[in-house]
Amino acid sequence: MSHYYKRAVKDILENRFQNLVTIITIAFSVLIVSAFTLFFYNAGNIINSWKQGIRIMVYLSEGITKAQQLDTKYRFAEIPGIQASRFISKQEALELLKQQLQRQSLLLGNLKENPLPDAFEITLKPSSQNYERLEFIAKRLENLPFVDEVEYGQRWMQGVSAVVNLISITGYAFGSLFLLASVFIVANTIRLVLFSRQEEIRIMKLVGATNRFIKTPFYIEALIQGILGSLLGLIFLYVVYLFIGTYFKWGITAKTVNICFLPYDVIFVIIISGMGVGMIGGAIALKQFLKS
Amino acid sequence: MSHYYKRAVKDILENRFQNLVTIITIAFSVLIVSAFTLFFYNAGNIINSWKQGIRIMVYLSEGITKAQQLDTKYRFAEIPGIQASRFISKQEALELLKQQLQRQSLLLGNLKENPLPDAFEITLKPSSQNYERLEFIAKRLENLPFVDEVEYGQRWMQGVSAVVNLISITGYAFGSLFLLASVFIVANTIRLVLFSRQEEIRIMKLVGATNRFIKTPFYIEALIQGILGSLLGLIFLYVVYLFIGTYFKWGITAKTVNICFLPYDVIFVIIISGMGVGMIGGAIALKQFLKS
Amino acid sequence: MRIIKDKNAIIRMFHVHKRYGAKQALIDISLDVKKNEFLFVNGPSGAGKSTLLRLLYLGTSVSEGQILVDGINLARIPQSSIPYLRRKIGIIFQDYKLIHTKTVYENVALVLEAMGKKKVIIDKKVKNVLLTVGMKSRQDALPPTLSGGEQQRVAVARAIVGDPKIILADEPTGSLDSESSQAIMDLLEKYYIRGATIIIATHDKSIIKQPDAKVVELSEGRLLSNTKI
Amino acid sequence: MRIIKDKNAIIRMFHVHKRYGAKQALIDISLDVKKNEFLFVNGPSGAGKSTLLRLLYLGTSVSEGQILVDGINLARIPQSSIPYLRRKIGIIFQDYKLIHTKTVYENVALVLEAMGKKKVIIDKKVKNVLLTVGMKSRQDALPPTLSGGEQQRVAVARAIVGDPKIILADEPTGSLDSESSQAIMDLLEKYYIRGATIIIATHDKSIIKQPDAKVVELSEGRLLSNTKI
Ligand SMILES: Nc1ncnc2c1ncn2[C@@H]1O[C@H](COP(=O)(O)OP(=O)(O)OP(=O)(O)O)[C@@H](O)[C@H]1O
Ligand SMILES: Nc1ncnc2c1ncn2[C@@H]1O[C@H](COP(=O)(O)OP(=O)(O)OP(=O)(O)O)[C@@H](O)[C@H]1O
Ligand SMILES: [Mg+2]
Ligand SMILES: [Mg+2]
Repeated sequence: MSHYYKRAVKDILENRFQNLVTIITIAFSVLIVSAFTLFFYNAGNIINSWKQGIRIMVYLSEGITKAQQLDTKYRFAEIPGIQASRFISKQEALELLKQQLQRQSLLLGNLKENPLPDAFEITLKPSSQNYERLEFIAKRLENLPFVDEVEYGQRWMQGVSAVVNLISITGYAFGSLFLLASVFIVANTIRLVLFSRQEEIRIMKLVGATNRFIKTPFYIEALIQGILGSLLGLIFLYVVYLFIGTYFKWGITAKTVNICFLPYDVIFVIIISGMGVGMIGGAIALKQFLKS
Repeated sequence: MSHYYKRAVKDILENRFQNLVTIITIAFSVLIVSAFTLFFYNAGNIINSWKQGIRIMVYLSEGITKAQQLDTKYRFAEIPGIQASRFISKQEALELLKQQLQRQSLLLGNLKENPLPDAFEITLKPSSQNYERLEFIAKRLENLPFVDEVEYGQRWMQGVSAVVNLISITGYAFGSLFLLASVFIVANTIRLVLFSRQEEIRIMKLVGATNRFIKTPFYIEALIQGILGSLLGLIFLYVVYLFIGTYFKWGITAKTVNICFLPYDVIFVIIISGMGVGMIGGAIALKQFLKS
Repeated sequence: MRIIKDKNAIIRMFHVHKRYGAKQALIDISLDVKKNEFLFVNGPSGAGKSTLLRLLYLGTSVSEGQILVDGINLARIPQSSIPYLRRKIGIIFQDYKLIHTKTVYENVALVLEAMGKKKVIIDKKVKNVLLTVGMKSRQDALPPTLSGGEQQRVAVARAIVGDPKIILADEPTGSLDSESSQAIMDLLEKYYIRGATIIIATHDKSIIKQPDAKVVELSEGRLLSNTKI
Repeated sequence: MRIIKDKNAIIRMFHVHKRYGAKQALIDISLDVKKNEFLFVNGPSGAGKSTLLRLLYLGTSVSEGQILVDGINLARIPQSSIPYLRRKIGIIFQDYKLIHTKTVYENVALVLEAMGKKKVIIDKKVKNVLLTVGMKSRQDALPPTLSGGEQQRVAVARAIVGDPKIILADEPTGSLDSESSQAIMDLLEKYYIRGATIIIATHDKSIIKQPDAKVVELSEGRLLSNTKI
């Protein structure tokens, strides 16, 4: 085995130009796919933080007791999809409203009594954060005793839902496309390199080399190329990430959007995939050339 | 010239495998870059439609005359960056507020008189839709006579500004990356193909062929490959676009987000670039091989 | 057709035909080669000499007929056993077939590496055989930097380094002056004396000097004669 | 060093040395080849015959010394003029150097296409020359499907199709039986009679039959003799 390994390393050094092209092609392919992954990973995070904002207001009937209020809160547990509930008293609600109205809050200046009801603010589990579930949950909430009215930001929800759908469909579609493209490009680059080494392979067969003897070093080569290429691509991406990160922080200081690099497990998968694609590309080409 | 063209076509047919690899590599590269362009083209459109929402409210002093109000409107023209202004009377404003408050509008039920001021809603030119300009314009508006107060959605603006910045910086960074990667991949694929045809080139030189005689068919080949590859890539993208489009429309029926395909001039530029990249990649490789 | 087993024949060809498309390269060839025979296949350009050798190492397959090599029916041999067949056969190709990107040493060593021999043994054998063909001093050169005759000598070295039972030589002296030529023929004779079976395809009758050699004549794909000189 | 012009010499070599790295392939060669001369460069394997020819078509450049070909100093020729020099020279390479992916016809036609000749003229000339070397019937074959001798005949056809002033032939009959061999030599003689200058590198003295041929002997890079047979 160490003999095969030595032959592979020697081969890489002897065919430096072709190996370099292969490694850099893998690097760029990994770069494209992982850049895309990074983008959608962060976009996904941002979208999730928006989704957390999906909430239902449950307005309680006027003049209910503390016990009835608690009773209602317990009943929420029976409805699947609800993550948490928070009680908002009528006083709190008025304060919030005044804040929201900003300038127009002077309208509320001459109120004698607070006409707002007590309410619960309900947040949903991630799996229920879509329009259909939302409507269903709202219906069930409406039927609870002591509940006067249920409100949820219909139009806003539809808008966000649309954007989220668009982004995730586009993400999956383009992601698969880019992956497909990269796999194809890498596999074909390797085929092209092997194509130019057909004669060598043919001669080796003629002097009594088994397929295994011929293939193994190529596989080891593909493995090394895959690792080096993937690492190079990821390093390149990290540099770009740092650049965007600093530029971004420098430009504005919003805490609302937090970008971060790919987690370790994703990086690991990318490197393994790089290796896999190289080996599969090599395997297809070798099979083809070893036949003739 | 027609002779060169014939040789190029013959060459393509003779080296079908390598040409196919090149064309498909170009197609995938074009696909990656143009998919990205398409994504950001549409994202850009959506962001623009958000930005159109950037507006400044100018509240007028109480009890001004119609003439003073018109005078104010004329003065807006002196401030660069303002696109349009719309007068909103106090009655209109109250109606709007009631709509916005939805459920809480019962708070306004017992108002004896409308305490809201008359106002102008001002929209900005695209070039002025950033936070710095906004603040500057607001300052100038505040100093106009008959203007009581100026309001603009500060926090909201900062949020959008952040997202817009992030998306456009990421877009430019990844766009250039993908472009770079594609150019490199295509150029190297062509170099790899020419590498395997070095011997042929060398023999042609030995029997008295000029560099021009050797190069021209390769250039024509690269041109044809570039066109075919780009078209293939764009067609592939269009299919994906249609797929996303229908899936998207089927899933929800929001009119807020309108996606559309790349405009003709961009398509034209992409095809020209595909050709260009092929030719440049070929030129570099040929120069290298013709020297030795 | 029954194949008669012959303990003494290492190669048996029965009514072999070979067509390349419409071209009839070999027509109804029947030929036995005894163990430890020295056989010349003679004939003009395009007669089918290389094709005949090619059939023996499965460089191509017959269109009709049967071939036995060392008791193995070539029509029945599984794909995976072909390398083991080829290790019994040392081949000097007419166009040398050296790997251009590997040195002379590596080209020759490849045969033994493929057999899985140990590094020290490989090193000893390769250096020894390169010395025999007079190419020891150029062992680190790449084939394209060698003269035609030098390449041919490397091809000879590669064919004999594995101590094959059978040596197939396709114009082994075509690019060599008479002196180097004689040296190569002497070398092949040495392996013959050691017990190998040698088949040489050549258009050049002047290299046929072995008194006990058998000569067959090919002409336009047909076997003409079967004579001793 | 002054170069003496000689109206009759088409090739002049003055104290030419050629080194490949440490290897001295040619040592102090001075040689004049007259217009319309028939010259054999003879010598054993590795003597430097191919190297000598290679210098004449700028396949490689001298390490020392000067060469004039048809009045052109090869050291001064601009890169862009090399193709025009090569069109004056027909070369039969020792390893044929046929393009494997082009047919026999295309390989030969290439020379004329590069010269910018018309299609009808090319067609006539190519078919004619393929007929002369006996390869007309294989004109659509790819070189790897040809026998060694057939490839060599295609190489000869390509060398003469452009009616060159000078023909350089490196072992032009190495893969050919004596009959085909003689045919090729006769062909070269025909061009000689028409006025071409012929230089043949060979290790095989038996092909030297021309009564008025000049023979020079190379040995380990040195010019030994300068004799007529
Ligand atoms: N792969 C092939 N496809 C088509 N025809 C072929 C192929 N290989 C050989 N031939 C033809 O078969 C005939 C015999 O070829 P072969 O190489 O056996 O001749 P040969 O006797 O070795 O000749 P030479 O002395 O010139 O090498 C030739 O006419 C050749 O063109
Ligand atoms: N490119 C090269 N690099 C290094 N050495 C070379 C190169 N080309 C030729 N040589 C060496 O120079 C010497 C002369 O080579 P050349 O090809 O001229 O010999 P030759 O006379 O043609 O021999 P043959 O009859 O075998 O073809 C040989 O020893 C050869 O190994
Ligand atoms: Mg042959
Ligand atoms: Mg030579």
